[in-house]
Amino acid sequence: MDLLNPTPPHPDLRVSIGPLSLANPVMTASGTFGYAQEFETLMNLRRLGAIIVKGISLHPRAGNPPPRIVESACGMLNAIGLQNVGVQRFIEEKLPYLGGLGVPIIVNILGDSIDEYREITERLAESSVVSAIEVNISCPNVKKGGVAFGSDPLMAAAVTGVVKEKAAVPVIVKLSPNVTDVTLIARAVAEAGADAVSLINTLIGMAIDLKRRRPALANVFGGLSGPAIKPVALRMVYQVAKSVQIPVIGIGGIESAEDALEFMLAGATAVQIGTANFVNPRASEDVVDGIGAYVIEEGLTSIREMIGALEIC
Amino acid sequence: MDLLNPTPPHPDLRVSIGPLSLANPVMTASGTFGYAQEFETLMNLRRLGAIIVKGISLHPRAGNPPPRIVESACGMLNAIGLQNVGVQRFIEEKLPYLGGLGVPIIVNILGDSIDEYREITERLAESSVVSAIEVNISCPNVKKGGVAFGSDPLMAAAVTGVVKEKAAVPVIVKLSPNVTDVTLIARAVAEAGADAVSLINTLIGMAIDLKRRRPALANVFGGLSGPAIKPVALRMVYQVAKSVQIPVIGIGGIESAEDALEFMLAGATAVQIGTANFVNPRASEDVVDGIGAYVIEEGLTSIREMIGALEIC
Amino acid sequence: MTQFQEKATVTRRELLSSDNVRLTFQSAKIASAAEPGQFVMIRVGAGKDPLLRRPFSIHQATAEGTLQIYFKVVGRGTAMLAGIREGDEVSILGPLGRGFQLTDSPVCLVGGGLGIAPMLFLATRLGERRSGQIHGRVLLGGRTRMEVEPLLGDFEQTGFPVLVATDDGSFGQRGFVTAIFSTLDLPPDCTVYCCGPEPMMASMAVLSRERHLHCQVSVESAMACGMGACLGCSRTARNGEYVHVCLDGPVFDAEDMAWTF
Amino acid sequence: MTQFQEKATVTRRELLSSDNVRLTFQSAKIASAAEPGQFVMIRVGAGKDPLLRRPFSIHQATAEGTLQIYFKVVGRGTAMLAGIREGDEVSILGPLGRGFQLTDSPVCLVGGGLGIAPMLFLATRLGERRSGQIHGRVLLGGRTRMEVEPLLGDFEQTGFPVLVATDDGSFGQRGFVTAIFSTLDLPPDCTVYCCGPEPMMASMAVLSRERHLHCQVSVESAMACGMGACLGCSRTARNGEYVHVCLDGPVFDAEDMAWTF
Ligand SMILES: Cc1cc2nc3c(=O)[nH]c(=O)nc-3n(C[C@H](O)[C@H](O)[C@H](O)COP(=O)(O)OP(=O)(O)OC[C@H]3O[C@@H](n4cnc5c(N)ncnc54)[C@H](O)[C@@H]3O)c2cc1C
Ligand SMILES: Cc1cc2nc3c(=O)[nH]c(=O)nc-3n(C[C@H](O)[C@H](O)[C@H](O)COP(=O)(O)OP(=O)(O)OC[C@H]3O[C@@H](n4cnc5c(N)ncnc54)[C@H](O)[C@@H]3O)c2cc1C
Ligand SMILES: Cc1cc2nc3c(=O)[nH]c(=O)nc-3n(C[C@H](O)[C@H](O)[C@H](O)COP(=O)(O)O)c2cc1C
Ligand SMILES: Cc1cc2nc3c(=O)[nH]c(=O)nc-3n(C[C@H](O)[C@H](O)[C@H](O)COP(=O)(O)O)c2cc1C
Ligand code: FES
Ligand code: FES
Repeated sequence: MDLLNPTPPHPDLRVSIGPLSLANPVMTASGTFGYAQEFETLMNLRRLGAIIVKGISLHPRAGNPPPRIVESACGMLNAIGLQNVGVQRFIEEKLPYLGGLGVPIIVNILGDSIDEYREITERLAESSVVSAIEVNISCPNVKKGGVAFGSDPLMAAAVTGVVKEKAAVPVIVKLSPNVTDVTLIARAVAEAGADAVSLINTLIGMAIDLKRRRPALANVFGGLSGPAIKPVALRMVYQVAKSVQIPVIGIGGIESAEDALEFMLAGATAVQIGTANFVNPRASEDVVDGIGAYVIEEGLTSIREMIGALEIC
Repeated sequence: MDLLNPTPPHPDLRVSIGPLSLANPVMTASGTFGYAQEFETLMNLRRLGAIIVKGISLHPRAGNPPPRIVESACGMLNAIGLQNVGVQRFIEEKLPYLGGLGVPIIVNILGDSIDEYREITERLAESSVVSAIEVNISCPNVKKGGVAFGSDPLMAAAVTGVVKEKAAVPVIVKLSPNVTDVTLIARAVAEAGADAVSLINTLIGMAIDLKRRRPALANVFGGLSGPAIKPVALRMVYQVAKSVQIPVIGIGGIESAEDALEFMLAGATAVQIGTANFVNPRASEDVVDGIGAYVIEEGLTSIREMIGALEIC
Repeated sequence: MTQFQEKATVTRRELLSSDNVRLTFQSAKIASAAEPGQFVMIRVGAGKDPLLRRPFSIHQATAEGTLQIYFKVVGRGTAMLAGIREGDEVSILGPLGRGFQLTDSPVCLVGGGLGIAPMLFLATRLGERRSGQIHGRVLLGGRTRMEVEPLLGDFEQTGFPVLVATDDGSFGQRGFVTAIFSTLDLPPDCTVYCCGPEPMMASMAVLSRERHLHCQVSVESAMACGMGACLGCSRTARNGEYVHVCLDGPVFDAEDMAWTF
Repeated sequence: MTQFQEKATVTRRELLSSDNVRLTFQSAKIASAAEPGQFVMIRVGAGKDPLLRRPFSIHQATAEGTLQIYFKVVGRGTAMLAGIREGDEVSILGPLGRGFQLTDSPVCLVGGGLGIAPMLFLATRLGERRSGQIHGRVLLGGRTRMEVEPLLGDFEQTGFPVLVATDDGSFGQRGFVTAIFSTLDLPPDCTVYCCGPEPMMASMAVLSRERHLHCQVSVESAMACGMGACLGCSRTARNGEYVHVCLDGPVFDAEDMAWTF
């Protein structure tokens, strides 16, 4: 080794989500990163721990009528209505590009019925590019499916069961925060075989256009995301990490390495960057840089030392 | 009438919370306005629709250890732990001053058991200064009582029943947002005889001090308030106003007349100003001014025209 | 299509009227990649509130790296941006979206209110293609003199004759710019470019169709990302499907959009 | 006790070191009502984030309405405040809290780091009471020269002799200001006034008790309202009960507080 020009220290940022090994704990949250290609000229996609794509359903969905988004204090509401190209076109048009990135690709799926979840999982099982499936049981935007699966432990377990049965890869279940006790749902899906849980999805909210005396969103309700929800997300991640044995992935208002590290202290093994991608398209890479620098500055042997390292007096 | 100097128009801002008539729909939220006297040199207390005082328990409470508050994005977390002087000292030391203001005084109460709620209501029934009771079944800060009463429809109804039985004045039940379906609780307390519901109390959240690797609050969890939670509050007020016949009082992130008017469009008969009192101690009076100006500018015959006037296409 | 997130320095701040501001940035990468009709997303403050970037049409851009936006103060974000000082830095994302299709045939550019913004860059590029031989006109409309006059000189420099209408008649012809358009004698191969308030664009779509003229409009919608990632900026197309303003637009064929009157 | 919410104009902005800023406001009502040891709550921005006001000790105040604060940039709020320009307006709430009890007996003022802030106003008032006959001293401590030197002249004007210690010895004696205090010969009726980092105040509490001197300290805590409305600013007293810094303090008898070492 050249002592005058030592190679820069390589922080050990590796984490495991069940059987899935990641180079670092930073993922992009579903629905906030398109199909990744949108960001290719703005950041280095290969630096990511994993990429989670926009939620995919069995059939294409047109989504909700506009307006679909509105800003709120330190946050935004969205009612995209799960617009997506459907699993078939996703596999044909999007997966080949994603497969070439050399980064684990996690496919977020949603369905209106248990059968749909099963069928979409079967279709994805044929692809070798998919590293894991994230099951959205929590999206508040469509009337059928979403809300019901995510707020009832039995239904949540049922969905988990069928996806797990058909999936060739690890299954992450994404939890809704719009429940009285999120640990009940987390325990139910863990018992049903989930390899990990991710949380939180958006809080159900609403905005009003005073001038027009109408809801600001055509859908009336929308999902609240961004820094505004971070305290709720952090609380739920902490509660769930204490209640289940499987890895927890923290989501909600994460903008910086500091935010990400707080979620890891609370018990998250990995994190997802959502709304921050809109504000700073390089946000996820910045978080990777930041936690690497932290590991070096603090002299940690690995980022894994941070997971659940919160001290309670 | 002097045509050259017409008296300025007096907007009709009166609203009724069940049997209680208010000069205007603006109240101060419990725990954010002390016992009102703190604000006397900073605003005109007599302009308020009603004053709601810090939550009172049967016995004095010391509250939680510090730190009790921490800021978050567009909001704050508090874990005051319901520190209060207890009903006896409240009646002796605080009520006389409040009684002299000529503004309806609403006492926010809390208890660890049904018996405590009953007893404190009996004590307050002796006072002629109390215009209404607001029952806090939702405070997330103490282990006993709070959470359980507010998240279970049967318990919520039971508390409402005993308070209603003993109260000499209208009873408002204050709902927690930390539930899967807030309309279930609202309907339960309405059936149990509540004269009105108010919502939302704080969302349960958490913050972490990365440097110390500890929770930022000694209590670990705290209640999230401020502009950050407004979309959630607005959504729940809209849902509850559609589900019950009794008046709904909107709370959550209200800082301006525009915010207040949005809650009224969503179905609120009145509103409460909370965290905004800390940022601008005159906030509640500013809201009274602002909605008065709005009624005049829009040529409304009364502010009551706004209640639930949201148009859904 | 390469996009950049650039820290750009404000080199000039012009208050063109009480509400309307023009900012000039040094933004080498974005300016040199920009095409007329494209837009940028700008962070208006350093904090978390307002959270989202704000979209602005590219008002002017040069290969040397000068980028301009021209905007009206309508809310918190634009107020913060208007308060910026020369020498300050802002984060700009761009160039974004699909711009105007340029043509060598005759053209008619119609800008109303703040819809004037993208027309200057467009007129400049179209003028350059035509050097000397100008077949076209620029129509500018505003509520009042101050919404148009400060920009007149810049438009005249592009070589196109400029016609003006104001609602209050304080400058140019009294009335809507669409009225001028209706009286113009335009060749059948004339391309119409339009940006302005919704009702104006809706009228221009109808007027152009009646005259069998190809009309391109630059439309708006609420946006979060500006780059196709959120799917928030949808608008309803004529066939009932949703298009995304940041990706499929902001410039569309007027024929392809659904208009409400 | 009357308090005011006042729109105050920044009349002077002094960068006393790379991190430390002194702002002078014209704030007629608050300045003329202020007492040494009291504080103000300042809105650092116009938006919703950061949401809460920030507390600052009153560094100096005059009957003519001049109000000063002296602060260190430690986070977002103080960074925003440091970026303010002369002529800008901010909303100030004050004067708040219970200040120092003034005395005519001998005094010893001890300020460490940003704890120097309230000592200037205190020294000024104590100096005025004593006109000519000074029985007292001011001790100032900082990490390095730039934390103390820029304020030295102002303290000397109060008439008190000033002794200085810096951690790195770049100005005055090397070491902690508490070391100077230990070596001083103080009369038994001397009142000690202290403000600084927690460990320093804890030491001063012990050192004062050992010498049977009455010590008043100005402490901090997280605050939302600054006026007794939120009950958020609690601290644990020696007897285990909670006191509220904004209402019962920020100045307390050192004896009454619980100190952690
Ligand atoms: C592709 C595109 C290009 C644009 N180009 C320009 C331009 O060149 N010059 C210019 O002045 N403006 C332009 N706009 C509009 C500009 O983005 C908005 O005026 C700005 O985002 C408002 O921000 P704000 O924080 O000041 O207002 P807010 O506080 O967010 O809102 C204030 C008011 O403005 C309305 N508003 C908010 N966003 C928009 C929007 N996107 N379109 C219309 N109304 C809106 C709101 O409904 C509200 O009534 C463009 C918009 C788009 C989508
Ligand atoms: C009564 C009182 C008087 C004060 N007087 C002065 C003064 O004269 N000069 C001065 O420079 N500062 C003073 N402070 C401290 C000052 O209020 C904080 O430095 C300021 O609020 C930090 O705001 P921020 O947004 O920059 O930091 P934040 O971004 O809120 O926090 C940044 C860092 O500062 C710490 N911090 C935040 N608030 C406080 C606080 N209240 N006390 C200590 N650390 C804090 C945080 O833990 C964090 O590590 C006083 C505090 C109180 C309670
Ligand atoms: C515009 C938008 C679209 C989203 N679409 C999806 C989706 O398709 N599937 C899903 O599970 N979550 C979706 N989410 C939720 C995010 O993945 C994330 O859980 C949430 O936004 C909270 O994280 P944040 O605060 O970092 O944005 C969406 C969020 C936004 C803002
Ligand atoms: C510091 C603080 C103390 C509070 N104390 C009480 C209380 O004693 N009883 C109660 O019912 N709600 C209490 N609340 C909740 C508020 O009354 C209100 O419901 C909540 O803060 C949401 O409104 P806001 O966003 O306008 O603050 C408290 C809130 C804060 C911030
Ligand atoms: S603004 Fe996000 S997809 Fe268009
Ligand atoms: S800061 Fe609110 S009571 Fe002290």
